[in-house]
Amino acid sequence: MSEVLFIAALLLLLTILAGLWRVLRGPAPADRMLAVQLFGTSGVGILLLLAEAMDERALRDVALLFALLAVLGVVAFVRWRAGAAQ
Amino acid sequence: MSVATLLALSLLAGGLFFFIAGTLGLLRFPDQLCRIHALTKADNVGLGLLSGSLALLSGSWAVALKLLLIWLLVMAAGATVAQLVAASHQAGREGDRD
Amino acid sequence: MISPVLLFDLLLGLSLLWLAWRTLAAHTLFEACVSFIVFGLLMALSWVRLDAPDVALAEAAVGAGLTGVLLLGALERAERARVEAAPGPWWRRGAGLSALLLFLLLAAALITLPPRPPLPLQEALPLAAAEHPVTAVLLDFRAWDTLLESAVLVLAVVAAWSLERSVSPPRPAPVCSEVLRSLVRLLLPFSILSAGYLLWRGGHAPGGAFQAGTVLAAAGILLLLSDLRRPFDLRRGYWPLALLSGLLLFIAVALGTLGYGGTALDYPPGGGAALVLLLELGLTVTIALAFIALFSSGRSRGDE
Amino acid sequence: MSSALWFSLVGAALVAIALYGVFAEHHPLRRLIALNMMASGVFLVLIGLARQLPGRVPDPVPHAMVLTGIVVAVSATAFALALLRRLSRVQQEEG
Repeated sequence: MSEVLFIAALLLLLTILAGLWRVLRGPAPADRMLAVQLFGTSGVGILLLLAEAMDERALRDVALLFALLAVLGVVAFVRWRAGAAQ
Repeated sequence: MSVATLLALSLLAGGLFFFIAGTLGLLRFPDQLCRIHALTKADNVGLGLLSGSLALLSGSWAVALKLLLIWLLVMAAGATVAQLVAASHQAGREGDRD
Repeated sequence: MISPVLLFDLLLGLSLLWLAWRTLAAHTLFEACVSFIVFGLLMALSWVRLDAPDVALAEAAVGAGLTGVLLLGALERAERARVEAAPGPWWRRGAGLSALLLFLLLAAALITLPPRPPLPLQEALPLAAAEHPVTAVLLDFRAWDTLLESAVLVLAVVAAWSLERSVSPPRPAPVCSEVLRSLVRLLLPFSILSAGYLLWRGGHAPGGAFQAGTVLAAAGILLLLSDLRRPFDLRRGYWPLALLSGLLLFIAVALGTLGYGGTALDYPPGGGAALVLLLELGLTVTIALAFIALFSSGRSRGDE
Repeated sequence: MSSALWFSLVGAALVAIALYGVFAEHHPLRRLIALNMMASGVFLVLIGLARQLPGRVPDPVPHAMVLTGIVVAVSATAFALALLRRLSRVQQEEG
């Protein structure tokens, strides 16, 4: 079973990389920030898969922190945009 | 293979499908805020199916509850972030910095 | 066939390197910051693969949360900073060559490292004041290091404060969206709950003061960013005392144990667990407040 | 090759890439990011070495050191950013 979970995690990592390639080639700043949010979701998915595959329950706490704090960067970004627009 | 495992595997496959579909969308349609807005939703569905699958696999109520909590948090954050960034995009459209 | 586990690790490592390169080669400062935030996310996954859940927890809070906020917060100012001219091609070539040399040296050292014998630490662990090995190292075996670390934190805050203009009224914040506020209202109790949970778990499982402190700090910064709380001056009232609490508690415990048993920070038998919990509590408060202070310094009107 | 050794080597490469960045970049913020990256590389080497112990349990001492290191690195970064703000302000006043 853990092999299957690792393959799933590998696929999610690949989706992050594919998305990253797109993002780094440069749409507008807002798109980039949204994409970071999207990677956060995939990161949570990978952590949950690894928690089951590696039988390490602390990883679910890591995923919880990701979910709680993912919004921080975006909020800072929005404030930066607001400050720069003034 | 038990019914629960089979169900878990199909949920996992469904979750992965949504993640991959979202990424393909990101690759195919760049530059459009509304697309990515829709993509975050695809991701959230993907994470939901994934959590369901893992909850079945772990077979523990405590784990299932924690997975549900994480999923709800991610969805709340995702919705808010999409709204915030869209608003900031709207406001900053005239003088984009990049 | 290569196993999926190995493939995952290979891909993760390669993407770290690629992202590092992209961060340095980014065209705009904003791009560099965003790449670095994603880099932090992948670092957290690497800690997981190296069986370091404690570090992964701290990285999730710091790398994916705090560092991004700090960098993006400084971006507006940094973009306006005048910089010296770009170094010439020969300088770049020299830098590249020395970087390559450094890598080769490090890699050779890592590959030829002889296998290490098991640590004597394993035998001492049952005697420690905390069940979880990392917590035992941090707050028992090497408690001195942690004492000095809390001193470093306080020092960083004092140094950042000294760079600021003196009395300046807080900058009126731009109006923030109601959606964000309701999210923060939702996230805040969860953050505080998670911090408490991590602190409590630290004694016997991954978690502890570092992780709890950074989560609390992130929650506080979110509170400030969403304008739910007016910016407050941590230099006034009882705040400095709270900021110092970790350091002061540490010094008090060190002096107490010195008087009791003759060796500073050598806990009396039976009392170790309680003292460690007390120290962790103080350390959590110090870490959280120090990060909030570092984040909000330089954000008042006189500075902008 | 074990995963631990692989991640240690990645850490070493990160240190080297970041070293190049510190010398070849000219904007202070980029240098700061490069320094942070170097710290990550060093941490990766340390944790990789901790994993190479015989037996399944990694050595907790490097873990504790890295935890301390992460906190100190963030406070150093925040202080450097405060310095950067001050620098930009002084430049602005000089005109």
